Amino acid sequence: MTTETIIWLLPLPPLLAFFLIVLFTNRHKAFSHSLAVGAAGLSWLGSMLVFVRALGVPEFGKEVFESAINWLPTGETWLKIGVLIDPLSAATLFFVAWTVLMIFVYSIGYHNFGQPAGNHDRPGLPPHGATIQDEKGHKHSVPSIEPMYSRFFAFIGLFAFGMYTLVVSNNLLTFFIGWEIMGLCSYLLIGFWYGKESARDAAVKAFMTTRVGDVFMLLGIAFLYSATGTLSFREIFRPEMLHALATTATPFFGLSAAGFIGLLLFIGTVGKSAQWPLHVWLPDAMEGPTPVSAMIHAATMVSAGVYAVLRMFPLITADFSGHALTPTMSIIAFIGAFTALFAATIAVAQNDIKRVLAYSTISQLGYMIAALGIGAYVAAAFHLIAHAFFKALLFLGSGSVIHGVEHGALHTGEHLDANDMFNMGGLRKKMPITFWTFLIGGFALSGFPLLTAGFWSKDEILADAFGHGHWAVFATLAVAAFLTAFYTMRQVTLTFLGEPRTQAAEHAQETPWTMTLPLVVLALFAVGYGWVGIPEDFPLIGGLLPNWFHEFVGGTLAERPESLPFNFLPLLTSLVVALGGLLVGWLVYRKVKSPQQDRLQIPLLKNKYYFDEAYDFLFVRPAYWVSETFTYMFMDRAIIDGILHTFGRVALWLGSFLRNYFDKPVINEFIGDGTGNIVKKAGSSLRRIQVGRIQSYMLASFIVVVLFAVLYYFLIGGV
Amino acid sequence: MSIPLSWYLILSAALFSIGLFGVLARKNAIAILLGVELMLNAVNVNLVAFWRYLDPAKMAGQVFAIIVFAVAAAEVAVGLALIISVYRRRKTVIADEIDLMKW
Amino acid sequence: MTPVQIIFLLCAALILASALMVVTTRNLIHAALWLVAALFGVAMLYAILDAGFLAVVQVVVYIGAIAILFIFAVMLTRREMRDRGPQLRKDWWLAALLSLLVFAGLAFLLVTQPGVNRSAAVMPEGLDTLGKLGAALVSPDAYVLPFEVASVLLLAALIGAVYVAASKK
Amino acid sequence: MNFLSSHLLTLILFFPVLAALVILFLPKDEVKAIRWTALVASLVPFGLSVLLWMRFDSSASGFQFVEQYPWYEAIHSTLHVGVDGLSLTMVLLTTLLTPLAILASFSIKERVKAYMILFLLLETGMLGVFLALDLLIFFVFWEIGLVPMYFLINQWGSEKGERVLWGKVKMQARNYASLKFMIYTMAGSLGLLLAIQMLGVLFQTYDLPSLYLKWNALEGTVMGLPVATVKAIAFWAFVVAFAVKVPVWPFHTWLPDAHTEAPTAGSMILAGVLLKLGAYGFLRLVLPLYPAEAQRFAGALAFLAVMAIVFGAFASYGQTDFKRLVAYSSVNHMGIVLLGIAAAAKVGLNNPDVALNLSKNIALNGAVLQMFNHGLSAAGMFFLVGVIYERTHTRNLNDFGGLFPLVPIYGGILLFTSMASLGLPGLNGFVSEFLVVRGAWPILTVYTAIAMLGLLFTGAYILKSIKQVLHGPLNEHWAHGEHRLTEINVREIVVMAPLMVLMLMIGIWPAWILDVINKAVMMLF
Repeated sequence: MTTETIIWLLPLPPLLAFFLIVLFTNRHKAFSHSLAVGAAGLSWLGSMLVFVRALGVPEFGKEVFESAINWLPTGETWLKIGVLIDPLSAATLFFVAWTVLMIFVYSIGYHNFGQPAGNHDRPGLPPHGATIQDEKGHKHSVPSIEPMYSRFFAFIGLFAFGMYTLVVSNNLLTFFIGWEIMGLCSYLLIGFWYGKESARDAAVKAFMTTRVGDVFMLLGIAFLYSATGTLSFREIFRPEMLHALATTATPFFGLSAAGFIGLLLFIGTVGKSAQWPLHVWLPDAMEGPTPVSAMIHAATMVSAGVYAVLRMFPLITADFSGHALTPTMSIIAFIGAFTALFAATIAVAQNDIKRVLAYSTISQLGYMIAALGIGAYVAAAFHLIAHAFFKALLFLGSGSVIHGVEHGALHTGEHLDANDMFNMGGLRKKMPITFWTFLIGGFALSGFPLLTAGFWSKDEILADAFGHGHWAVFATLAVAAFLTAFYTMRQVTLTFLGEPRTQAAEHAQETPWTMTLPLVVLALFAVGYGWVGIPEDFPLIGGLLPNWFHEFVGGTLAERPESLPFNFLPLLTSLVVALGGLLVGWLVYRKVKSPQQDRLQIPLLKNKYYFDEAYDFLFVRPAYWVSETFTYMFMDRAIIDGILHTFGRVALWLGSFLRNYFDKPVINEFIGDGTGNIVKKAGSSLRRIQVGRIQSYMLASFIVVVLFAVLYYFLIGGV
Repeated sequence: MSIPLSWYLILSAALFSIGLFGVLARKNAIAILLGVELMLNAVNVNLVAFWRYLDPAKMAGQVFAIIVFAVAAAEVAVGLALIISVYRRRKTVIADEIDLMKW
Repeated sequence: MTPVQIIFLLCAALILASALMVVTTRNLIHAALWLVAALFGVAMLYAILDAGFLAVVQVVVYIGAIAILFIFAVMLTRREMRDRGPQLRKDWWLAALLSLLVFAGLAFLLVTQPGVNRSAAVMPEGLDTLGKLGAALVSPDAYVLPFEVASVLLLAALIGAVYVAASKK
Repeated sequence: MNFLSSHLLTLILFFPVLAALVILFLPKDEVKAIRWTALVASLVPFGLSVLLWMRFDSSASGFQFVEQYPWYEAIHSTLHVGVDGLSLTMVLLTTLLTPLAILASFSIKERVKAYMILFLLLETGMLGVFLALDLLIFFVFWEIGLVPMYFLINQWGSEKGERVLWGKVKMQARNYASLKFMIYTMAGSLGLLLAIQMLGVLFQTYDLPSLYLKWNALEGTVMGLPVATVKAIAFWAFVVAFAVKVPVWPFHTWLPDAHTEAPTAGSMILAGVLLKLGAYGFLRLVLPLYPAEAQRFAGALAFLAVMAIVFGAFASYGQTDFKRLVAYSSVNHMGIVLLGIAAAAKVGLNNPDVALNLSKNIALNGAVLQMFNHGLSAAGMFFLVGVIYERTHTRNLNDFGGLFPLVPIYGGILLFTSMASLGLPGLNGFVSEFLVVRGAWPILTVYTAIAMLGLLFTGAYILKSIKQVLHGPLNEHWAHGEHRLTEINVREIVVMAPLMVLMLMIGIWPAWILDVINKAVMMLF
């Protein structure tokens, strides 16, 4: 098979799995997950194949795998769609394939495959556990299998399809298709346990918030398409096209066409990658099952947002000279940096193990966006992939923790929030694999020096910001990095270290291999991945391994970005913030036993700066009001229908006026009834002559005949 | 044949008038029919007389007379049947009492 | 006054007298019988007029069939008749007046017509009136259509009479 | 075969009437026979339209399969029918939806005979509008379509509900709805009739192809008025008639009422086809006959379109009645059609600017495809609302909740159709919406941008309906006993299946239909 064919086929297995599960195997759980995992495996295999073949191409980036077909007829021309693998998408494909496959495998264990069906479980709610009797007649509570097991695999299959489509697209249209399909899937999966009010609301919130970004993105696509006549990335990124776009002025805020389109597309990313101010949906998205969180936060959706900016990077930076940031880039850098810090501060005060991670995701994405905003293309891509690995690891790890605690809770019969870190503690002994992998993930997130991927990627971003003199961005990101290390250590300490604080934590159990295996695999990447991107001139170890990533992904751009000269200050900064944060975190939370002792539970942070409330007040309620009261009741019912009814009333009034004052008196009574009355009177008086006697009639008629005959004879004369 | 045509005609006019009187003045429906028969005969007399006096070679007069016979027969048959039928229902043959069509 | 004239006048007297009896006598049976007499007189007139066939038909059909029919009808409805008073309606005088008027008018018209006193046309030699009558009735050039219509009429009347007179349950 | 090919259009057009005649002579108690006769009879025009589609030569210009018969010679009107890519698409939609709607009405139990006859007559009425190449014929069929619909709403509409008109004056809801529908459309088309008469009197013909030429070449004065004034007046007469039908904001309020009260199949056809008559009128008559006026007033049209999109979405979001919600979504979706048409009007005929012409072309492609797509998805949505209404006898969204576990198949289908209606990429709605947005953006930038607000709320109301019906805490009322909700049955799945297949097909591979539309649009405008 040619590489192009394989690329075309890459997204299809998960889609097929989706249809097969929905149409045929939805009642059979084992078949369903086999189909889904098999499909993910097939796509993984294809992705690896493509990746390896891409590695084999010298000067990949000039030479790419691309193929396109006609899709939409538009006048004389066709809008083409197609697939494209260039270095950026090859690298993305790599991490997507791995994380997706791992998440699929993990889901089998997470949804308790092999366990009995629950006693009171019903679709739409998480499984509550089942009671079984062993041989001795003892009753045990054990986890029960997810009632909508097959459906879950169908949905994540579709999700994976969306992501693969997006990655292999050579054009914005199919890119957008994958983008939106993921939006749907996130909606379906966040609301997977739709029996829960919170899950339902979160699902709608996620879809609507990201859709805000999407409609802007759609406009951007429309603009781009009408400005260039094509949606294919490589055609748009031709220098003369970019130049034309950069020099075309638009009437909007004095931006060039390139800048404005870039901004519109970036707003799509703001929605999808949960950047401030559209970040509100992501923490709530934790309502979905944990594999979904991992899927959204690492493998697919939010990565897609950053990937979009990466993809459109040449366009966004079309009028970037290399020194002063363009307005669009400034906005991007500001939003990214602000989000990075802003989300990190919230994460500090969260007690839900997944919510901490959710805010950390927002924060890390802000990192990448900020990096892109200052033009650090490779660094952002590097961090994107590193983040995907360790964040998938962390989410799956947290899922494993929750699962373990829930197991314990079932055992002891406690009713507690299995997500709350204050209900945990001391799990390192109960769940060693989970602990060590989680620790690796946490260290990678914090940027633990040298060993972890997070260090190298984060360091590169900081170095870039420093090197190009973006001090504000640098400082903000450094503070954010400190907070990141701090809350990560807080999380690790509260969860795994110390002594168990509840019975459930006491009885927590390590999770099955289907869950731990993905953790281990991802942990390997969280460590080893960083080594492919060590700067050449890093002290001591620089140059031991070639800076392959920079070479490879940098090749995507027309002009390969230059490596920055090494500087100690940013390195020192990242060392200090990472280690300092970790240390402070451990020191502070070592002894904390309950939320009351936690001095960072500030209401402002705990309530996420009241953004939800503010949005509710500013947008949601007005929307209700505009919809129900203004548009429907006032405008349609009262005004428009009122006008119509007025017509009706006038007609009715006119009608009854005519009836009462013209028809009734004049036509009916005078002309109509009048004539009738005359006829009636005449009739009733004349009817007397109708005596009913035949002979009288004959007599009368003969008299008349005779009279006429006589008259005839005398008047007309003769016969 | 020295009888003038006018004799026949006057006779038939007289017969006709008598029949007419019967039709108009008799109470009994059967009697009315009798009057009608008289009138028909008056006509027939006329027809035959005209045939004989005008052009005996043309048979129109006689043919008409025969058709009048036929009509008279039909009329009597139906008329009497009606009278009997009415009589069965209303026990009367008085024409004035058969007055359902009265106002 | 020729003998034929005398015979004619006798016949006329018979006819008119009988006819008057028909319309005036109280007893309906008598009236029917007087009708027979009148019809007989008419038959004689036919004979005088050289219409022998018609004279015979008059006797057979009218007297033999129709008059008998009347008698039957009278008998069938007669029970009611006996006790009833006058057989004439109250306004019989009006009818009489009218009849007289009609007669007067007709007579007046007749006598003022020119040629009304003509005598009979000459019978052509060897004229077969009977044969010609028969031929005229069935000849397509002559009166076959009226003849057939008359037969249909008779048939219809027959059926109608049976239907109407048949007692229903 | 010869007869078939030379009379294909008249066969398609009048076969339903024939079938209605046949049904007229069936005894009225043979309900089953009547239903099946109607279904089979409505499948015949569908088969013929598929044949038509296959025989149609999309690259030839002008009208094809033209038939012309004398009709009203005294005023030079002929029964002139023909198709191009535009009408072909609509004919296919009509003949596809009618059998489905008839199949959907198998659950009708009262006066089945009259119902089916009306339905078949309705089909002829709609097809006639799409096929007519004679203005008078066009108008005749235009009005014919009203009558059966009036009775369908009035007689078979939902029995419950009252509408307060003013003060204490009330009306039964279905009477109100049918009356509003009828009077509104009739009133709207009065001007159309007058304008058509004027054209007929002026040119001594009602024949559309020749009117295109003559009317546009007209100069000087007409009836003592300058041609421009006359044309402007006639333009608005046409526009109002079609705008009521589309319906364009603010002429739209009959639509939620009519849709809500109509029987399920009636709503399907009403939304699926009847609304397209208006948009088709714009494309077939307004744009070709009044290019200059359309260009002049394109801004106003775009404004109305955007109002429809935005307020349609808002109003839809504000509903608690499931069916009314879907009904308002039609306002929203048809607004997108009108936006595409307005964009095309703004560019005008024979614009020298190549890029603008391309945008116009794309916008029109999108508009026509959106008509087709909306036919599919709106019909599907109304049907699904009907399915659940038949089982629960309520349309109030607050009465449902958590039905997904009870009716997983129904839920899946509803989800799928909703997503198509929402314009999820990969399904049909997206393709047309994208085309319209793409086409309209360079021409009517600001309007397009504002329209996005409507697109956003499209998501909101769709999600609202899903949340209220499928998700949410299970309303125990529907879970047990006699009220237990039953799963969608095979007949209903059969109704939905072709729609869903088409939605997916157009979403993934739109070229098969868009190619025909594209060529037609290029040749027409």
